[in-house]
Amino acid sequence: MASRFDVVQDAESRDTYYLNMGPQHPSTHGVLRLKLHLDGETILSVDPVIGYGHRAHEKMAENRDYLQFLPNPSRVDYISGMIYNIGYCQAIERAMGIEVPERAEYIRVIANELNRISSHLLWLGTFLLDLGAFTPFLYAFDDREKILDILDRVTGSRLTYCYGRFGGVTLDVDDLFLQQTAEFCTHFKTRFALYEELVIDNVIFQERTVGVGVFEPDLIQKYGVSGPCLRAMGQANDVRKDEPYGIYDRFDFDIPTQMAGDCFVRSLVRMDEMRQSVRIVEQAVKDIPDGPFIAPKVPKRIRPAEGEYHFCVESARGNFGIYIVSDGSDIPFRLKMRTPSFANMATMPDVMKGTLLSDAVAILGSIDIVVPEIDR
Amino acid sequence: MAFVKDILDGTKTLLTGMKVTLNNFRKPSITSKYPIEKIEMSEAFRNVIVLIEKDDIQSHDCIGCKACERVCPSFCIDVDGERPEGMRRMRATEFKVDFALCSDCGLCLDVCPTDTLGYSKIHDETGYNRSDFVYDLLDPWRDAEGPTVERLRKLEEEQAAAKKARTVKKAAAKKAAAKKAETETSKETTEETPTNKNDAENNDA
Amino acid sequence: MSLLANIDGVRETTDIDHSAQGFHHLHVITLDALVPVTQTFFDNGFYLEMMTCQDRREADGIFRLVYQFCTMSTPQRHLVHLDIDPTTSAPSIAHIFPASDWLEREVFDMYGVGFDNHPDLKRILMPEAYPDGAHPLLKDFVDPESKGEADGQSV
Amino acid sequence: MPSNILHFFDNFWLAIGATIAIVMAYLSVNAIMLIWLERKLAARIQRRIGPTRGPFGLVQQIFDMVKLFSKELITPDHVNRVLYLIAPVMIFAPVMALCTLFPISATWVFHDYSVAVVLLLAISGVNILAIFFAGWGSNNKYALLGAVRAVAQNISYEIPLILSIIPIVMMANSLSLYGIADAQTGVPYVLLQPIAAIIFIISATAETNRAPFDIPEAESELVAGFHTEYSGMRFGMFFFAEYSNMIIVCGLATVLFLGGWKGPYLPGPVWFFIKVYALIILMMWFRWTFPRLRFDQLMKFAWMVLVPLALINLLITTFVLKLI
Repeated sequence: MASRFDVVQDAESRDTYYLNMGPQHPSTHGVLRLKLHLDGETILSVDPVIGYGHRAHEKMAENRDYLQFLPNPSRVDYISGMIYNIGYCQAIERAMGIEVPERAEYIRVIANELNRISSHLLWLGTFLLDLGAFTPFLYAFDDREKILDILDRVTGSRLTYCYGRFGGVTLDVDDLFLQQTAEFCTHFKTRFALYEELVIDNVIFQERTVGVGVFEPDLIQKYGVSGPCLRAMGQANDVRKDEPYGIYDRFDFDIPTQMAGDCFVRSLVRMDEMRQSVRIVEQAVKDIPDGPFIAPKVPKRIRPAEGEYHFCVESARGNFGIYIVSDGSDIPFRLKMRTPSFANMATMPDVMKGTLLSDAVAILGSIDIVVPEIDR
Repeated sequence: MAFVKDILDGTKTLLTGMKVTLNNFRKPSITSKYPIEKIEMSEAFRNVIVLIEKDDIQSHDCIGCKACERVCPSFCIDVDGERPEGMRRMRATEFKVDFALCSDCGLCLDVCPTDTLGYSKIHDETGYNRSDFVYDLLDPWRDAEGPTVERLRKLEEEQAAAKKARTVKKAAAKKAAAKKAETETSKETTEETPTNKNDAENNDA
Repeated sequence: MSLLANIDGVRETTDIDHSAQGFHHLHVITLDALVPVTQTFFDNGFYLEMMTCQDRREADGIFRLVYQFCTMSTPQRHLVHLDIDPTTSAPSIAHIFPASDWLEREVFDMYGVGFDNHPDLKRILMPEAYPDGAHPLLKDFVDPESKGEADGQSV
Repeated sequence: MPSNILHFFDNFWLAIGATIAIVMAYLSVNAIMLIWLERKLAARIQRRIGPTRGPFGLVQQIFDMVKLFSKELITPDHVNRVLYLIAPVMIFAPVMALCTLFPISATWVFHDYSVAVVLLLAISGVNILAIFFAGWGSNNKYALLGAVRAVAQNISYEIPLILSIIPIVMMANSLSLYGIADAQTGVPYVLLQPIAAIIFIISATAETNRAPFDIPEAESELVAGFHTEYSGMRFGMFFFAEYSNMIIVCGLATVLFLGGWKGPYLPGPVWFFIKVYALIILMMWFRWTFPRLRFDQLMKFAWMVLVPLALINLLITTFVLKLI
C-alpha cells in the first residue's frame, strides 16, 4: 500500500474503534454505509455495506415484458439515466435486429453526451461539496440546469429519462433544440476556465486530492475497474472506442488518460471527458440528417430468439453491461445489469486502507458512485 | 526558496479563486423565486396523463380498449369501456390513473390507437395521501358525456348515411359506367350482381 | 479456442457471433474446472466483467452459474457456463478475482447458491436479517413479508 | 484616558447589569444579522437570491430564531448530562466577557485594562474547553472526533496568533487595546506589519473554526462535529458563539492592525464597525470560495508555514525596532 500514513499493524496494542459512516451521512451520496475501523483518524479497514437502495430491478425484469422494463434502466443510475435508457434500447435492438434510422442515432448520441456532461457536472459539484466547498456545486448546477432544460424540451423529463424506444426515440428534435445545444456547447467551453481557476488550480483542492486514494494498477484486473477511474490509471479504455455501439465510430474524439490514479487526476479525466463530449455533440449537431426518428417497422411483440445477449455501453461511470437471457418469450428469463459503480465500489477496502477519514470522503466523492446503481 | 515559492504560488491560486467568486458576486442571480414565480413547463413535459379533446368529436376519444392498461409497466391505469346502445364506437366508462405509481414512461401514449392521451401541465401538485394522486381522467368529460354520446350517435348515423350515399352514388356511377360499357360492347351483364351485393352488405352494416 | 484447450472439465467451447450477441466464446465447464479456468483467464490478462446465476431448476433441475471474462483492450468476451446441482455449492474464485467476492455474495443472496472458501459469505443487497431461505431471484420466490401471496404483479 | 462607560451609572451593580444587557442585545442582533449577511452574501456569490421573506429577506432570520427557540430541547439518553448541558452556556460566556474590552471610539470603552491583549487571549481559550465538553459529553464518535480536532486545531493556531500579535505589542509598546489603537497615528499597522496581519487573519479564521478551517464541524466528514447531538436553542448557542467569535477576532484585528476607531470624516464608532464588518465579509468570502483543508494539512500549515513565518517576522521587527 503506497500510503503516506503508516498503518499500525498490531491494532491490538492501540485503542482502535469502529465508526459507522452512513447509511445516513452527508457524503455517502445516498444510502451507503461504511463500517470504518479507525485508529485515531487513520483508517485500518473498511467494510462497505450496500443494499440500502435495493429496488429489485432484476426481479422486476423477470415479471415484465421487454417493453415494460423500459422505464427501469434510467432509474438504476438516475444521474446518467439517458445513457442507460438508450443502452437498454440498443441492447434489445441488437437482439431483435431492429434497424434504427440515422436521425434517431444522431439524436441518441447528442442526448447521451449531454447527459454525460450533466452527470460529470453533478459529480464536480458533489465532489467539491465533499471537500467542503459549496460554491462550485452551484456553478456546476447552473450549467447542468441548462442541459436539463434542453433535454426537458424533447424528452419531457429532467432526471429519469424514458426517451428511447425500440427503433428510435419518442419525440423528434426540432431546430430549436439543435440551436440550443450548439449555443450550450459554445457557452460551456467558456466555463472550463472558471472551473479550472476556482477548483482545479486551487492549492487547497490539490492538497486534498493529489496522491490521495491511489488505485494500484493491479486493481484493474482484480476488480474490473472501469470508466474515468480506469482512465485515470493510464488505460485508454472506453466502450465507445473499444466496441463502438450506435454510431460512435463516426465521431472524432479522444480518450483522455492520466497516469497517477489518484483523486486529482480522476478529476482531470472527467474535466477532459466533458470537453470530448462537447466535441462529439458539436459534430453530431452539425451532421444530423433529416429523416424519421423512429423505425417505421418495429415488431409488435419483442421476443428475442432464445439465447444470451450482452450489450455494454459507456456510462458516465464506466462500463455498463446488460446481460439478457431470453427463452424466446415476451419476458426476459434473466436480466442482469453489470453496473460500473459496483465494481468501482468493491475496490474501496483496498484503496481506503491507510488513508485518513477526510480522505475517505474525498475518495468516495472522486470515484463518483451512485449508490442506487450499486444496489440496483 | 522552493518553500517560499510554494507559498506564493498557492496564495496566487487562492486569490484567483477569490477573484472568480467576486466576479460572480457582481453578476445577477440566475435562479427564480419558484413558488412566487410560476414556471412554464415545456411542451413535452411529462406528468399525469389526460384525455385530449379531439376536434372532430368535441370530446375525448377514449374507446376503452385497455391497450394502455396492458402496456403500463407500473400497473397504474384502470380503464373500462362499453358500447353505448346502437353505436359502433366504444366509449370509456372508467379511466383512473394512480399517479403515485406512474413512472412517466409514456408507453401508454405510444400505444393509444386513437391518440387521445396526452400529458397535463400540472407540475406541483401535493397531497396528504397516496390516494390523493388517483386521478379520474373522465371527470372533466362526465357531465357532457350524455350529449356527447348523442352527438356521436348522430355523427355516426350521418357518417353511415353519407357512406351509404357514397356507396350508392359509387354503385350508380359504376352501374352507369357498366351500362355504358354494356351498350358500347353489348357483352355479358354479370358485373351488376357483385355491385348490388356490396351495396346490400353496406346497408346491413 | 486454444486458451482453455488443455484444461480437463471444459466440456464444450463454441464461438458466438459477437456482433449479434455480444460474446465471442462460450465455454461449458464442470465444477472441478472452474478454478483452473479462472486462473487461466487471470494469467492471460482477463478481468471478471460479470458473474451471475440462472435459476433453471424448473426446466433442467440446475442452477447455471454464468461467468463473463473480458480482456481490457480489444474486447474478447468469454462466457462460462457452470451448471450445478441445486443442493451443491460452487468453489469461490474470490482469491483470484477479488471482484467476485461481492458478486458471489450477490448470487448467494439472490439464489441461495453457496460458495466454498468464500472469505465472508453473507447477504449483500438484502438485509442481513432477511429470513433464511428467502432468495428473491428464485423463480418460485414468495415474499416472506407478504404472508404467502405471490410476489409482484403478474403480467 | 477614555471614559469608562461604567461611570455613566452611579450604582455599580446597575452598571454591570446595563453592560450585560447591552452586550447581550448587541450579540444577539449581531449574530442574527451576520447569519443574514452570510446567507445573502453566499447567495450573491452563488448567483442565487437567498432569503426572501420580508424586506431583503431580513424577516427570515426572525422566523429562524423563533423556530430555534420553539424547538424541543432533546437530551439524548447516553450523554454525560453535566458536560452536555454546560457546554452551550460555556461557549457563549467568554464571548460576552470579551465584548466589553474593545475601544469602540476614543471615548467609548466599557473598560480598559492595561493587559487587555493577554486577558483576551486567555479568556478566548475557554472556548476550546467548551467545545471539548460538548464533544466528550455528547458521547458520540463524530462529536468526539470533532472535539479532538477542535482542541488540536485551536491550540496549534493560538501560537501563530500570539506570535503575530507580539510585534504589534512591541511597536505600540502597550498591552492595552486602547493603547495599541491609539499608537497607530497616521499609518495603521497593517501596512507596517503585512505578514503579521496575514498570519493573524488566517489564524483567526482557524480559531473561529470557519471554512476553510472548519474541520471540527466538517459537515461532509463529521456530520456536524462537536455539536452533532445538540438540538434547538442549544445548537443555536453554538451557532451564536461562532458568529460572536467572529466579532471578537475581527474586532481584535481592527484594533491591532487597522487602527481601531481611527479614520477620516466619520465618527469613531462608525469607522470601528465598518472595519470589523469588512473583515467579517472577508472571512465569509473565504468560506464561500475555498474547499476545506485536511486535518493533518491544517496542522502542517500551522507548524511548518505560519509559525516559522511569524518567528521570522518577529525577529525582523525586533531588529528594526532596536535599530530605530
